[in-house]
Amino acid sequence: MAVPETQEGGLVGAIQAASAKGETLAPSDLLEILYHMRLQRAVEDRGVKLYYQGRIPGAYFTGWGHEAIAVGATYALGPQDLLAPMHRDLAAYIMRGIPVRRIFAQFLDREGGLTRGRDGNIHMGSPSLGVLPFISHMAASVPVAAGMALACRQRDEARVVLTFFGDGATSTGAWHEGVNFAAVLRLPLVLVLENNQYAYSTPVSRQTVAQSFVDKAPGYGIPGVAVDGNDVLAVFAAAREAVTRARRGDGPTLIECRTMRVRGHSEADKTFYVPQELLQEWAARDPIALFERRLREEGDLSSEVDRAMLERIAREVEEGLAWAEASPEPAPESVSEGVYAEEREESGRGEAGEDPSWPR
Amino acid sequence: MAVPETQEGGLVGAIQAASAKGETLAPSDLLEILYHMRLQRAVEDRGVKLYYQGRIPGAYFTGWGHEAIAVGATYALGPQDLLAPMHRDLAAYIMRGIPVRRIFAQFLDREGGLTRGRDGNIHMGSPSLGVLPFISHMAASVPVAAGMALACRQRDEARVVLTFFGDGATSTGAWHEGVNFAAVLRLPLVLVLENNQYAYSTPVSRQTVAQSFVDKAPGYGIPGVAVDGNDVLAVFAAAREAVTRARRGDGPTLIECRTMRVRGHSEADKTFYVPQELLQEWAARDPIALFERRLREEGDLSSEVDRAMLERIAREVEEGLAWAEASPEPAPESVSEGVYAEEREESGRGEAGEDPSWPR
Amino acid sequence: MAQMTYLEAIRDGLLGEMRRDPGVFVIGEDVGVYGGAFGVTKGFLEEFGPWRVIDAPLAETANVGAGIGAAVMGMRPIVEMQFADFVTDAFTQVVNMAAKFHWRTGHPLPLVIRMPYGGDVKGGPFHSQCMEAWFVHTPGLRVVAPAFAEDAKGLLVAAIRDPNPVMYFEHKHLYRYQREEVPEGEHVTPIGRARIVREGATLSVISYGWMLHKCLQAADAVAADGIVAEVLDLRSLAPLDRDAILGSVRKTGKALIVHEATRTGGVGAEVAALVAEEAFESLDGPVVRLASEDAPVPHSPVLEAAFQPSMDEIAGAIHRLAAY
Amino acid sequence: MAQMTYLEAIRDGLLGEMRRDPGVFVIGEDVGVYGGAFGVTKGFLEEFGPWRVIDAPLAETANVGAGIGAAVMGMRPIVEMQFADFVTDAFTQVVNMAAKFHWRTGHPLPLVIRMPYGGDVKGGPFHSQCMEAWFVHTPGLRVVAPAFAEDAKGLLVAAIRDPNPVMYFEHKHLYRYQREEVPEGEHVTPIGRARIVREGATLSVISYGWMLHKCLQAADAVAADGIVAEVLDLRSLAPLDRDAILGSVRKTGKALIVHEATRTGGVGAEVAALVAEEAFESLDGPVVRLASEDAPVPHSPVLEAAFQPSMDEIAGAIHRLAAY
Ligand SMILES: Cc1ncc(C[n+]2csc(CCOP(=O)(O)OP(=O)(O)O)c2C)c(N)n1
Ligand SMILES: Cc1ncc(C[n+]2csc(CCOP(=O)(O)OP(=O)(O)O)c2C)c(N)n1
Ligand SMILES: [Mg+2]
Ligand SMILES: [Mg+2]
Repeated sequence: MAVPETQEGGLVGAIQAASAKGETLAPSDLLEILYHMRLQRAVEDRGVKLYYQGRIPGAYFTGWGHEAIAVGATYALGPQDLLAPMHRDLAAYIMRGIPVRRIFAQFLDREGGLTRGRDGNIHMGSPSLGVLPFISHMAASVPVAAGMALACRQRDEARVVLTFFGDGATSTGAWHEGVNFAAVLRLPLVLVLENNQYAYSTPVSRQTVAQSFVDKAPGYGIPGVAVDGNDVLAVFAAAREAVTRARRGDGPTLIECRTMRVRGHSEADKTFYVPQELLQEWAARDPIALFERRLREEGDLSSEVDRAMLERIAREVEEGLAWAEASPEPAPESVSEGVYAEEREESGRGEAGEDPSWPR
Repeated sequence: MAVPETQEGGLVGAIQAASAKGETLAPSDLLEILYHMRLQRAVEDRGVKLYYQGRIPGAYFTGWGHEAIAVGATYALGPQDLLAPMHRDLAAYIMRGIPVRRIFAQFLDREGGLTRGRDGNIHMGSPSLGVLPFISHMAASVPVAAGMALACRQRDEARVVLTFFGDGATSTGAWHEGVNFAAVLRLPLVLVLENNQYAYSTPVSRQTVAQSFVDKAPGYGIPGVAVDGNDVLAVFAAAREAVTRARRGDGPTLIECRTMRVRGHSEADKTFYVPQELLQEWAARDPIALFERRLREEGDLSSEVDRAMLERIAREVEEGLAWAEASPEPAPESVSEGVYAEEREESGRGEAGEDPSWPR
Repeated sequence: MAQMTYLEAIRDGLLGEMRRDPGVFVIGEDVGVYGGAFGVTKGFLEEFGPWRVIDAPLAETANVGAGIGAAVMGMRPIVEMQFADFVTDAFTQVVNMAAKFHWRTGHPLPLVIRMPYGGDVKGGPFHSQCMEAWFVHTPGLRVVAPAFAEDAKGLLVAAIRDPNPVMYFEHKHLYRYQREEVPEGEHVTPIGRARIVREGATLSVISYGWMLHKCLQAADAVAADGIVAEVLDLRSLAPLDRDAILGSVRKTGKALIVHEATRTGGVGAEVAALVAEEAFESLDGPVVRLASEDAPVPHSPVLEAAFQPSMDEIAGAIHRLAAY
Repeated sequence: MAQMTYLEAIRDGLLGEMRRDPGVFVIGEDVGVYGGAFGVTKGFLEEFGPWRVIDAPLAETANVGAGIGAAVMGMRPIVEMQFADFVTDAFTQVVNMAAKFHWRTGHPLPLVIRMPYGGDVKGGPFHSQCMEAWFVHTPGLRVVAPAFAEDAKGLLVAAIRDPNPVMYFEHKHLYRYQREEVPEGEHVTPIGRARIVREGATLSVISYGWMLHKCLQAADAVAADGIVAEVLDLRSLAPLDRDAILGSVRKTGKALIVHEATRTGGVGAEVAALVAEEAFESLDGPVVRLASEDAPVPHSPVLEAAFQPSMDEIAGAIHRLAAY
């Protein structure tokens, strides 16, 4: 399979090529994209406050600065498509139908959380909404996402699976096996790399000495493209092309989104190991601010719409959190319930619109 | 790191480039190479007979047709270098100092085998001779070989590790992790792929849809080169270059040796799934016959030398087998001995010239 | 009823389910064109095509992971390990992704992993292992290990229909060694139920898999001395059939547990612990375990004979325990 | 002697061995610049340089495999898992490559895998697991699990000097919770020896790790009722100290085994089975196990409190067994 033209031009060429295609989006799409980016930020921002108030048990992770990737890529999916996200993609969960209130309940380990308090803030999902809950083991979702794509192929459903993973995750055997499996069987899978330059304290130079992650694609016989991960329209354009290719039956695409982890690995991490200049450079390229500026410049974001959107988000965050706070702690004795599914339980087909799984 | 020139020319160019460099070998080298190729064939041939006589317990595997890879690559190593072979490389074991008699004893599950009857015919080695015994799990040796190279680097020893693996093995996570680890730390490791077009019954098209395995190299930031795996001098030349590069501190190289598995996966496999033409095409390219013809044509193999070499090999095979047959069955109660090393046991440093480990 | 080998019974169960439910499919290395390393799926590719009989890359994490993904989507995947030993390459997927899935999400995960396991096949340390205990200690997995062709079929059908991940341990030595009458057509052996294969009152011999047959032979051998051993085939290892185990031991007062897996930390430990806690008052003797040596599985037949519990050793243990 | 936390004691042992033997090195994710996720190797990079304190890619199979390779060459690698849970990504290397190495080759394999394990750290199902039983059931591995800072140091030093692969389970909750006097300088706790932490005659309470401390509290709590519980800290799980276990139970006649790992198939099963077989004649009551529920480890503190054996439950079990 040929490598698409975007690769030859290098990173800059790729970004331009991809961004150019973003222009077919309607103004309402652009606002929806902004809304989701802002919503992720607002929910996580509230989460950070809760964390510092000691109200979130365990570690707390955000996708600060990764919103363009989460939203841009997910926006390229159709209603029946499927998602296997990771820990920097909160907006993706919401865009696929998971209510904010349940996310806050998840943060607070409440019964109303997607895992009923069983798993931590980032380990959630809803198989019945087509959102695979990920596990801690990095890249373990990749072969599973391939399997979801396999099921689509087996049943001749024109559905696509999109999965996110980090730069560190590419070093794992699970990543390699999953990507290769999907490539060999030409499955409808879109592979979105969030290259945020670090895996915890480990810089990318310890994960690969390839010139770019895109160089991995030809080794799997799939196209690869690099985009500016802070440019939501560039991410969207690349993802849309990859989704189209996948749906057409032409197999997976690797999209490397280049960004920077501008906060700690988790909120407990003070990132002393990251050069200050690097942090500043990327903080100045905040994907939400960049997109807002662009929308304002092009007249797509009036101050009324802007205000209304911010108010809506603030309200949704507060309502969601209030619901979550009212959700009870899980009942202690519930811990050993549901270790096994019962005889009569039937799998869904991952159709969007079904209810999240817990509670049934 | 740049991809070497040999890749650009494609397979044919690569073969020519590599073969050209083989010419610096002395006539005695050429004879030694032929000797080892013939010895592997003779030992395995005897093994096949034993197998059909029911004297080899379990499955029996040969490297028939892979001799140019085993011998060509191993011949590029220096005396203190290290090896992590697989199941088609019998000559490599012998070239690194493992006596034929112990290999036959291994075939027969005798006390004199390298594992004292504990492991099967292909799972042998000698850590103290610098030959890693492989395990069944394909590619599990690759990260271990990287670790052996790491130790060389840590101790500033100018030693190189060479490891073999199959086309099927490249699909495993272990392979990916091991190759990438060595690349990232720039370890002195030479990666020799025996692409024999099948993994058991599975054709290469189910292991990768890359245009060639060499395309995987840039994804790891290492050079990759493809050679004709039935041309022993081509393999040698590529390996020598890779060994030199590794010893110089420039890290791993991937060498794809293209060949064909002309016998069954094991001797129990009738290979009904391989097209007859493919088998015939490659049987006509037998690496030993090819090399013999070349040597004869260039006057490097007189009929006396030829005869003497064949007699020597026949004698070594029969003596080795006789020794093995005289070796006792392992004592039943020995099975639970040595599950743990004893306090006083010290590791060697993998220096060639030490005795094989069992018996101590 | 029809005479079938253990292997034919597996194949029969698989074939029936593939025909019954279009969601059922098999995936693994060499399962298609070749029909599986042991021939279990021979002819399947021709009948069901390449999307239900998938020749997979040499990549256990991918293959199990893909099975999980398909199961999430409502398919009923059966992933074949070429040898059970290779499941260690997919360990994260099995014990972390699959096992905890329902508990975390409330969503069923109907997955079967076929595990050709066990020794006496001249396979050596990497083609003979019995690792069922790892999975018994992993909440969320079901583990079954049939000893008879009938149960090989019945438990496979039950496993396929079960909404949970099931580790299906099929013993390679029994593939052709074991042959009996097996019900044709629909046949289900419920998961979680042991079976008294031989009734007796002197002591309870508890086993599964290949060793179960050695236990039966040993029970016959000691019958001449007036020892009437009850032999219990566990069949399911997770969940264990507590009632059957405790019922038998409460009746006989003595328990001998025999398995092929290595002794320390094997399933026998769990059974012994269960008996020592819950049937303590009925016990008339120590709870005895007989298992393989704590060592890797040796390749040499001479060594393997010493490694594994033998019929004579089992008979000896029965004698000693009966005389206690 | 110096006051040290459990974490400081690990660090102290590691530092001493790194200084003593140039072959000792550490490798793992974030162990260098960051000093390890829990700070165990803080400052090591500065002192020993990047070839003895190796910041590794996110690749457990590579990292453990590399450790094995270096050990084959006579180095003394210590591979840090960031959390023990991630060892499943390196399972083949641990149980197949490392564990069987000496038995197959006669060549020692001096490897330590540091396993930060256990719960009560709000870690949830993938950052809290206790999987020691898998490795106890794998011949060729040694398994240790210190409960005290002193043994955390002493067992780590012993593990580094041992010519075999050692799974070193360090409990994350104890890192800062546990603090005592620890010998400075050279200090070795021999592998394979349990320790009676509290002498008693009423019954034997056998435990290890974090639960050992709960057992001690429970033993104190029931002392008022005239129950003198003996508390045995196993310290090593493979090999188990059979003599210490059997000696204690033969003396007291009763055994309660407590661990944090899930109940079914846990190390407690092996201890119970050992007791039920070898100390049967001394038993004055059932062999009782108390362990975590057979479920994944929950994230919510409310759930985790219900999941894990509590001090009260242990005290209750002691009362019941004492009264038996
Ligand atoms: C297999 C595995 N090993 C180690 C960890 C511990 N860990 C959690 S996140 C992380 C870094 C992940 O980096 P990356 O994949 O780049 O994602 P990022 O957090 O940077 O978005 C590590 C090492 C893990 N989760 N899984
Ligand atoms: C992890 C793993 N899975 C499955 C197997 C079973 N198996 C043994 S050899 C083999 C094929 C190996 O193919 P390849 O790597 O191409 O080497 P070749 O035998 O062709 O030389 C398979 C699938 C194995 N050994 N290891
Ligand atoms: Mg990252
Ligand atoms: Mg091959």
